[in-house]
Amino acid sequence: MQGQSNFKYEGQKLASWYFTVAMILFGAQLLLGLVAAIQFIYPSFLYGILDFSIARMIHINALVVWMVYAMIGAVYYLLPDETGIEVVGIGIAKLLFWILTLAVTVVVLVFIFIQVGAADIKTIWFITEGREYLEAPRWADIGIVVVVLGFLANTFLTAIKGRRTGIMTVILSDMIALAGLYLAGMFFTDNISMDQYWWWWVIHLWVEATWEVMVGALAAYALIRVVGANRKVVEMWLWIEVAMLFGSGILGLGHHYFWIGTPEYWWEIGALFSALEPLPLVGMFVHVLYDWGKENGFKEKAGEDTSSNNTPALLWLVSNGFGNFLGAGVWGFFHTLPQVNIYTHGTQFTAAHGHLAFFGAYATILIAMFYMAVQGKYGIKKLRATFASKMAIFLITFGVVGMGVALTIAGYEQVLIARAQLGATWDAFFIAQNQTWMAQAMDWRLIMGVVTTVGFFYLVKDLLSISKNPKNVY
Amino acid sequence: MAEKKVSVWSDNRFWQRSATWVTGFASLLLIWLTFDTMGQITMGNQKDINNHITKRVPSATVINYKVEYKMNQRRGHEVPVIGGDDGKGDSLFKVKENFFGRDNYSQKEADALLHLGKLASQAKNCMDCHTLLGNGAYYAPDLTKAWLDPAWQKGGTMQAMTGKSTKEEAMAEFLQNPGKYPTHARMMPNLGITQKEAVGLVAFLKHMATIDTNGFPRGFGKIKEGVVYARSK
Amino acid sequence: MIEPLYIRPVIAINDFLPIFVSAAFILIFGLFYAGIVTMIKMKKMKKVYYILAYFFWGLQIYCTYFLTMTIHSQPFTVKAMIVAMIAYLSVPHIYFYLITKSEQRYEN
Amino acid sequence: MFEAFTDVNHSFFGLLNQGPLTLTIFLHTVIVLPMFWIYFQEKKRLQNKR
Repeated sequence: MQGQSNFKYEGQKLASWYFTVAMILFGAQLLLGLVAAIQFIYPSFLYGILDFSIARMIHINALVVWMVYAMIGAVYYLLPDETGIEVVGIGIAKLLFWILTLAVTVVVLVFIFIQVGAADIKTIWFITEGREYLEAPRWADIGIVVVVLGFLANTFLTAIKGRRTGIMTVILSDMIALAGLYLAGMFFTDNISMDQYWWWWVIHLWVEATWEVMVGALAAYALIRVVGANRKVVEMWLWIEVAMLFGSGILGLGHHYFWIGTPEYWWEIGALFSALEPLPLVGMFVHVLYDWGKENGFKEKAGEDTSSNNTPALLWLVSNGFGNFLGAGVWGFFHTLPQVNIYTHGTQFTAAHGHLAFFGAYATILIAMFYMAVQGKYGIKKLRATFASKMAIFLITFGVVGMGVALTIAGYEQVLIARAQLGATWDAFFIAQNQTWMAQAMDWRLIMGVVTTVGFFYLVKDLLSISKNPKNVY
Repeated sequence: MAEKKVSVWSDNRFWQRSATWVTGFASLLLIWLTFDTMGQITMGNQKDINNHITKRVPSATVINYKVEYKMNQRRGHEVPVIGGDDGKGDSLFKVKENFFGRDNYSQKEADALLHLGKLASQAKNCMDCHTLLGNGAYYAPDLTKAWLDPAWQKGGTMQAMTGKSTKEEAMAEFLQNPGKYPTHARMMPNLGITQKEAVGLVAFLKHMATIDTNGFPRGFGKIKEGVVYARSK
Repeated sequence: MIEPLYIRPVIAINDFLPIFVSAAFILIFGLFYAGIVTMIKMKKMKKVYYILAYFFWGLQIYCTYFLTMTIHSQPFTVKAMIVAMIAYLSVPHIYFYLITKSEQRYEN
Repeated sequence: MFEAFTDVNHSFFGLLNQGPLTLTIFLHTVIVLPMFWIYFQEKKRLQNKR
């Protein structure tokens, strides 16, 4: 994002740096995802050079890291806006950005060029921890914790000095939880059940609790900025959402404890609490829809222009309402009950849910934040969707939903053949992989992955050029 | 004094306090549950085996024993059976079985093997192709009960392919030279696994098969003859 | 012999598709129900459509019943699920009660 | 009344798991009930405000 900057605060400029790296990592995620998708169809593709395990590892790590970058960026973006003052210690904040980015680069290079190590604790420290999503070596873990502590200190000191808002209170307490939980994933144990138990503390309590609350807070901010909703009402809803998200999400953790060696009582806790998890998502959906309609009604009455001041951001916000409900809600719910989950656990169903939920719940709202940053950077009063904005949202959404559907079909076939009929053995796995339904689902997944990537390029083009098109800027 | 009409439901403070309460209390419950679960999934030791105490995660020394996966009437699902069963599906902890030619690994030796195997499983990124306890990637087979997989038993395709006469040797051989034994177009890459690491990994796999996973995967290995090989490429 | 408290009965092969579909539709019909109520409250739809909203809620109950039966839940669980669905009937109404209250308080 | 214990280990939560839904109904109740107390406390506060 080059050109004349109109940011009122240095914190917002820093936010745009975070957003830029987030977009680059988003691109890396798609690229490595394509490699892994090709390997499902042509297993010899890059075999021995960049094996599936490595491609897939970078695919999911890039995903997590770009979202964390975009979330930190989002916090830096709304922090001065909410508190009314510049970020305290902006110099340190910028330094931390460079340290973090350097660390991420080193980790990725090690992943690509060194890949695996000997069965030695040194590998865990310097090459990879080898635990899905948490592969970053331990030195990087510690580095991340230090950087995040600096980030927290910055935001806290700023929030204390400036204006206190409900949104800021939610974000700050959420960030502490988010950072603290990361510590649960930083030790080594020989006991794989124990390992998985704590691993889920990081993964689940991030993705299904603290990240969702973050989304709630960002959506609240966006509703105030983009739609013009009343702050008091929005903040009241935010608190209700926090209660519902944490109330269901924290003990909903139980749905990961059905089969990893943990006691049977988790069946009931996991099933019933996670069955409630979609409820706040319905609430968020209704809330966004209603506020949008209501504010439009006010404008209509006053005879004002009813179009939003940032159409692309609004479109992504609305797709967040749908996507969160569909990806996290529907796709999560239909395999969450233990009676069903014993067959679906560890199949492509999970992959389908993962793709749809990460996109619907998180990617959408973070992209909306990118558009808000573009608007802020160039001081644009009204930002209208261009052809590229529309293509981006259409192709990315269509592509991800397509991948989700393809993987769901693959998962269904796997459940029937590898699990229910043949009993989950080595042979059962490959028999299921060889079926036409599986093979074609994998073809469609790749095609839809390409569609998503094309959409991504439209998104990049749009973010870089939307401000320069006088037709779309008022 | 007449009751004043107030709306608590639209009060920000009420919802803020409720959210704080719900979050805090749910977290406390989770911490309590975690302590309870920790107690139940702590790894056992040889003393438990000697005293016939069933642990959810048994001692590393289970590598000295015969391991099966059987229906347990009381539990209502399949459970790992260590050292033979007592007729009701519970472990007897009696029947031994050689593991790389020995059945007398001491606690210390077995712990060291398991430690090496677990480290290797992370250093080689197993979870980014396979699933362990159902978690991981979906590119290669689930390894939760891999030790009990028919393909690795006597007469199984995988054991026959490696030309070894026991499943632990067959598994170790495969792990060291996966490229030599293609079972599918999707081959396991050569990860530089050494002889020692391979033994550790096999111990890790055998131990993992003895973890009580509440009946997951259901009906493991209940493949009807003939169906299995008919469609493999 | 002690009867097992929790049995995970084997699900019939032909039941898997209906299970996944009905589980998905519990939420989708639930969203339709909540969505239509929202549209009516926003005055984008006429009040007549409440009939349609409650019809979707009815379908949702049916899907829940169907799902709990096909996964062989215990009779008590089935009943509790139906009670939960009846509670869901009030959810959008509670929502809009809160919205009206908060608007009265903060916007007028 | 009390169901036979089927899990590997005895525990407090296993004990609450006395048949379908008992554990989860118990947990939901203890989470939600204190909200009534918060409600009445806040009501009092609002009434005394002016």
